[in-house]
Amino acid sequence: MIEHNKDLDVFRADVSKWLKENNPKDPGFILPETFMEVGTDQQFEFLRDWQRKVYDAGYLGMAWPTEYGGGGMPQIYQDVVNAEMAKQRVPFVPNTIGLNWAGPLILNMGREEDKQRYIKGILNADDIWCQGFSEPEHGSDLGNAQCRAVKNGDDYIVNGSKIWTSLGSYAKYMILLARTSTDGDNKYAGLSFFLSPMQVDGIEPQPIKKLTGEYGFCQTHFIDAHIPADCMIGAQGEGWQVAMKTLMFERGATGGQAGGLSMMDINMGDVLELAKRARRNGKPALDDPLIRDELVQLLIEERSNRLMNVRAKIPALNAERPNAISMSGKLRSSELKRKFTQFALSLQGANGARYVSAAAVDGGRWQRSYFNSFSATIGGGTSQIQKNILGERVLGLPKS
Amino acid sequence: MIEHNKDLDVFRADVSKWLKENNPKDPGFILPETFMEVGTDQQFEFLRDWQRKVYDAGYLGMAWPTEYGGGGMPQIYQDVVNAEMAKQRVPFVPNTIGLNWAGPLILNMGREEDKQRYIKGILNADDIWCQGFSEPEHGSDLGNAQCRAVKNGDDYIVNGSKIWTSLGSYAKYMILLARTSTDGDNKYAGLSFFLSPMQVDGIEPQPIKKLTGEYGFCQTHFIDAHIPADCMIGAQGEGWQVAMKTLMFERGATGGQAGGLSMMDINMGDVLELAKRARRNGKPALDDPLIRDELVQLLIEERSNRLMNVRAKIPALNAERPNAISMSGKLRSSELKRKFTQFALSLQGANGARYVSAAAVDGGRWQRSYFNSFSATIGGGTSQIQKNILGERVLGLPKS
Amino acid sequence: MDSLIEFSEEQSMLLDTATDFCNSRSPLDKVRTLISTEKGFEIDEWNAMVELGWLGITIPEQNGGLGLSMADVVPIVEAMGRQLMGSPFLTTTLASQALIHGGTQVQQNEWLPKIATGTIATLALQEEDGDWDLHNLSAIGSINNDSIELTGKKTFVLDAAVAELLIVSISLQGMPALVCVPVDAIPAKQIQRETVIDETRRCYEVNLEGVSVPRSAVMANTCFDVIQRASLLLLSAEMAGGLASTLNTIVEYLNTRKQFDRLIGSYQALKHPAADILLGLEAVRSHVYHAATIYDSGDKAAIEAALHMAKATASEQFAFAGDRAVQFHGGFGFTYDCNAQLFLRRALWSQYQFGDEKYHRQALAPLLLD
Amino acid sequence: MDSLIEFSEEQSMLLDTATDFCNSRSPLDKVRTLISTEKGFEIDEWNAMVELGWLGITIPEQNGGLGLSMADVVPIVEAMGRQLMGSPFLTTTLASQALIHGGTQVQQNEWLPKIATGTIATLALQEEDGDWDLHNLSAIGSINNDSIELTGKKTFVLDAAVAELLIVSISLQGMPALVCVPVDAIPAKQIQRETVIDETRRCYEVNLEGVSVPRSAVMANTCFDVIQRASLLLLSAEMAGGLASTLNTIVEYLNTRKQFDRLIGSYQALKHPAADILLGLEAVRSHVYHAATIYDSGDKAAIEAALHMAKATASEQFAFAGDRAVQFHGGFGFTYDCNAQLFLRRALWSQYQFGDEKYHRQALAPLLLD
Repeated sequence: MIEHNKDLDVFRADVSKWLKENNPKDPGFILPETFMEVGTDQQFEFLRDWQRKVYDAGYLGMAWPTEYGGGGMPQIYQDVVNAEMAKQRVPFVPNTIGLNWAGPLILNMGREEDKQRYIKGILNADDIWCQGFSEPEHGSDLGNAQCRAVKNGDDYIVNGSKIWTSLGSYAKYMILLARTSTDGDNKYAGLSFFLSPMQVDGIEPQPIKKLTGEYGFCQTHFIDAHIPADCMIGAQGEGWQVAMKTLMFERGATGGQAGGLSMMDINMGDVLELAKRARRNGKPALDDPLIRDELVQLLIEERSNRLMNVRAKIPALNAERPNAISMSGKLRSSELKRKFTQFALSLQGANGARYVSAAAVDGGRWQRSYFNSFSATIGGGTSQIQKNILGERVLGLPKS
Repeated sequence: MIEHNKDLDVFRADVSKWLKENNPKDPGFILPETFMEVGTDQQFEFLRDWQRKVYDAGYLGMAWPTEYGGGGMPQIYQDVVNAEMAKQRVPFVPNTIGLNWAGPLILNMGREEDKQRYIKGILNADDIWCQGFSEPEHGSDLGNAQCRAVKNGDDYIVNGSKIWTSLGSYAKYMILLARTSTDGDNKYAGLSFFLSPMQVDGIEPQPIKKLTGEYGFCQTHFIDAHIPADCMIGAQGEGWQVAMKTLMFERGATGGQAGGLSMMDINMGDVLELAKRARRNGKPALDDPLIRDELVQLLIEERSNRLMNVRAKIPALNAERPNAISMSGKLRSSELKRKFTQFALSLQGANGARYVSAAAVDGGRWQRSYFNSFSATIGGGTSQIQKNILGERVLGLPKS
Repeated sequence: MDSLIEFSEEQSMLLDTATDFCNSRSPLDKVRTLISTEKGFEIDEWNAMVELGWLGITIPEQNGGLGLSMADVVPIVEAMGRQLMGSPFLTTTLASQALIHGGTQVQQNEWLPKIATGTIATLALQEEDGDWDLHNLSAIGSINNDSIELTGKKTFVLDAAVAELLIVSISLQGMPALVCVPVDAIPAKQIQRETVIDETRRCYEVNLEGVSVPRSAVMANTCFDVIQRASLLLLSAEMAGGLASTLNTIVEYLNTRKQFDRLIGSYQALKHPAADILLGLEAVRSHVYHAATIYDSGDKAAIEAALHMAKATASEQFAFAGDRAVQFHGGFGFTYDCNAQLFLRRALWSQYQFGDEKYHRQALAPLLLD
Repeated sequence: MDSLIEFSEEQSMLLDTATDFCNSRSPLDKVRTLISTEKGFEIDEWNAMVELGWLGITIPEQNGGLGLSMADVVPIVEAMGRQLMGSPFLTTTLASQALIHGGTQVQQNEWLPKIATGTIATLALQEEDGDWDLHNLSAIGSINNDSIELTGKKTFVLDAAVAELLIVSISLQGMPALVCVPVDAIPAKQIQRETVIDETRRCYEVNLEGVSVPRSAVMANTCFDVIQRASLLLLSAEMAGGLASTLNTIVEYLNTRKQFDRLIGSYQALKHPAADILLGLEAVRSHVYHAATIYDSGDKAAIEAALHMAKATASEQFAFAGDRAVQFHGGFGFTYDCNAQLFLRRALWSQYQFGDEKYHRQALAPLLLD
């Protein structure tokens, strides 16, 4: 073990050095916080180029098989890279759906030809992926997807609409959950899962303006779009199971993600740093006893989340409800972020009312972050639904 | 108007003087806060005697008709008495169900003989009343009452059980909601309402120990109890409507109550006064900036409640949702009381952990008050149900 | 004993008129259209308000106004808040309050009749550090013979681009002072639009460099107290209106949108917070109309307390409602198309003008506790 | 990099053993029976714990103990907390910590072997004004030749009536000091039971008037810091256990009780707060086992912060859960028969011992912010 650790330390130093030397300079425009907020071509190209550079250096997909473009190394190396990227706060790698959702899924249950076809393009950002789960009318109720895929010769003909397709305008592929049957009394059994091409007649991603005033999402319309039948992954009618497996990968519960940083981190450390220099009512914000207490409360909450995630890995300390911590991760982190970004405005006195501009504190980053925080408290099952899930699946309470 | 006000001022001075001279001395034992907490004979007799004295002085039921024992005066005189009693913090008058629920109901829809029979005894505390609405298995779901009353000659034979019958051991009468029919698909239509005697074979009030450690409630068992059929008020099957009317009287929305003080008032003024003399962590509690801010928040909330109740009387300022304020009264006041009594413990440092005893701050009144505060957040429809009611009946949202 | 809340026939009529006016003149579609315009309001609406006499409500009759009280402005501002109207009405009314209570006879005679007939005026009080205490000033006036040379910057100056008069706070010989600055005295390029979170508002940074006013521009009375009180009253009233519409927006969606085959309003996770918002609204409106009722009573301590409570409650409840409005609209709430963001943005803007809830609670502590 | 939380095989076995022990020895029926007894615990249980070696866990081997760490006591106390056991185990363990870190060689050799074999010892630190700062003392020791005469009163002395040794804090020549007082030195009538909110606890007021101890009773080290740390660790662990059972009690009722023909657990108004309590529990346990992990690391700042966080979180969450437990049991919750009150009372007792959440947050502020 010591020998191994020593290697890792050397490796960590190498990574650290490479990142320091290659971390791209401030592009002169405001960067998005996650792949869901890529609103301009400029932003997209900057981030795509960065991902390519990271991959070319060998720091992405390190634990994925070499035959498809991965590094074939133990996961621990990728973990080191991820940690160093977070530590140095380099930009994130934008092909998130490919790296964390589609890639692990294809490696896990795709055919050999799928792996050959898709994996490398995911890693080097040649092929951007997007996600087609949610629909405009059914928000959190994924199982009720109505987007219709009807078998027609060697194709499926797709009609309907998907929403929240981040990078939709840039994507070459979509992981698509569509309804191939309306029979049976189980709505889940009628769903199938596709690795769908996006550059097909009848698939039209239409950018949506977010509450921040920026773009970043699409609504994707399907109008008699022909998708080759062999794009289906899993059997017809097994789409729900495949989607659930995909979400397991997304949540990182089972490993398998390609790695890399997937978002610009904002945490309580940043809020504290802001509190130390911001002025509230003309005085240092940190002088105010109520501000101090709110900061302490938020720091405790952040610490709680971190310690929970550590404890989750110790089975003897999770005997009673083994899934409580992992199943609450999104709820806890997203609600905390909403709270602390909202709180950050109150450190700024009257300037809390500014928005993205040079005159605003930190260029208005906090106001924008607060608005963007709703993407996580709403997307992937709202916080309200997360609490249902905890109540029902973890505590065993009856359905609402 | 000025003439009238002058009379009132003279009257107020008289009342004030009388109360000062007749306010009973500290009995040397801890008094209950409301009629729901009368746990000992000593407490009961002390309060009953006090009510009798108030009535004999002409200060109770002042707006009720003289022919039944009331004062026959305008309501404003009783209002003055109530306000003075509250101001001087005299003990409360304990026959609450009689004075505020049964009495107004009988005067409103009772037969002449009912009025002759019951009203005076309510006022002079000769006849204590209790309430039989809730049942052990159906808490807030009054309409689902299962206590059965079956017609048998000139009687109804009652079987079942009622809970939360305060003063049950002292009561001569009960207002009883019982099921006279199980037919029909509307559970409400099977209910009838009785002015039931309590000293009848087969009616057995059994005292219940409260979370405070004291007594004050009963569970009342009915085992083949014969109640004269002419005790029914309203027609058979109209019990739900009568009960709803009774609850309107209880809430004071329509007036008609006999008056007098119905509880020992504890308010934010008392908490503030406590904060001024209590020591938290060895220092004056009021020196602590977090304590100060919590106090301010609670004082604002108390003020909000008061101002809402004032505004509720101005139709032009309640055009959109005329019932919002009145229908939320119990929720607002009971939750505030729970909050501020709980907070009061935190003013006492380590002594917050004491309980009713000489060594405790204010004899442990605050700890007991906090525990007792749940009677109002639970009784008469839990706070959770109150929010349903606001959501559904005031905001027009669909049923849960 | 007078009632804690009184509401006159006059106020009631003003509330009805203003509600009708704002509903018809400022539907949310139009609010959205105006967001993309430079001025942020339409001159027709402004003229209609002038026509209705609203600009002159608190202006004395001898200056061409109606000589009524601030309590009569409250229902109008509440109605405007409901429709998120981005009108210079608020700031012009506050400027006229400053003139009435702080202006010299000459200043009053010059400006008040103009305002009553539609001249826009505004206040330039805030500075870059976002200090809510109006006494802390870095903008300075230097006396130079008969004129005063100004330096420094003012921020969050509402509607400065269309105002004819700016009432500017400066430090003059070490003391705070207010000066009347006609917009002509400021080079146009020194009035720069600011990006604020509420897109229905127009705020400007005003650079005072090189601006010179005659000594007679100094106001007779540096009436920060009056301005503060008036601002808290009207801002809180406007927030009460915004909060009411936020609740309506939520309720409408909860009664329309289905998830898992049920109207989402049937879920207590949404219904109960909606009830909480309702109670917040009822509280805020009560504080606002109480503050309006006692506003001219002369009982300073009671007025201060009432206004701090009104703004504290309004800030907390409106920001909460705006936040929940976005959340409860789910995915749609995350879009610019959803009106929830309009309310959230307005809530945040209002929360951070003239002190947020923590600030006002801290101001209340000595009044209530000591 | 060591993990923030480690949990050894040994701890895991202790947790299992203690859980079994407490479940079988301390069902809630029995807890209720013991409430009405004078001592509040059964000697059989105590002897069984001694038998298991629990009293000697942290006592050095040369004094007849196991020489293990406080981290090994944590799982035991957590298990006891789950069953609301009212045992002198907590206070005796804290007293032995005081002896280990503050006692003279003689005191250690005298008392530690006894404690390891079942002698009950306790701490007398608190005074009438409820001050959580242990340094502020009004109990005084006056030196009189070779003895020290004590005056003053100590409060909240756990299990004083059954303890053989009291470790008492006094002011001695103007400095805080700890003295070992055998119970024989105190007249029985000067040990009076106090009425505390948690009826499973036995607290006593100890009047020191006329009590005299030899100078050798003074401990070598006034180790308030050790006592404070140990108390926060074990109290928080016990609270984690109590909180876990509170949640279980709530969940069981929500899965049993029907209202309006539905199990009440199907209502989000109850389900969501239950989920909140679950998350509170997971947080508290995480803080507790983190604090246990680093307890002996020597990193003082980290240990202090971890303990303040553990107690702050435990106080807030347990009090919230206890309050909600009563509320969610509806009418039944209002009765003494319902177990919700047992948990609420325990929660409140624990919240106000050694500082509540506000106190610990205030202690954290300089550690985290400055």
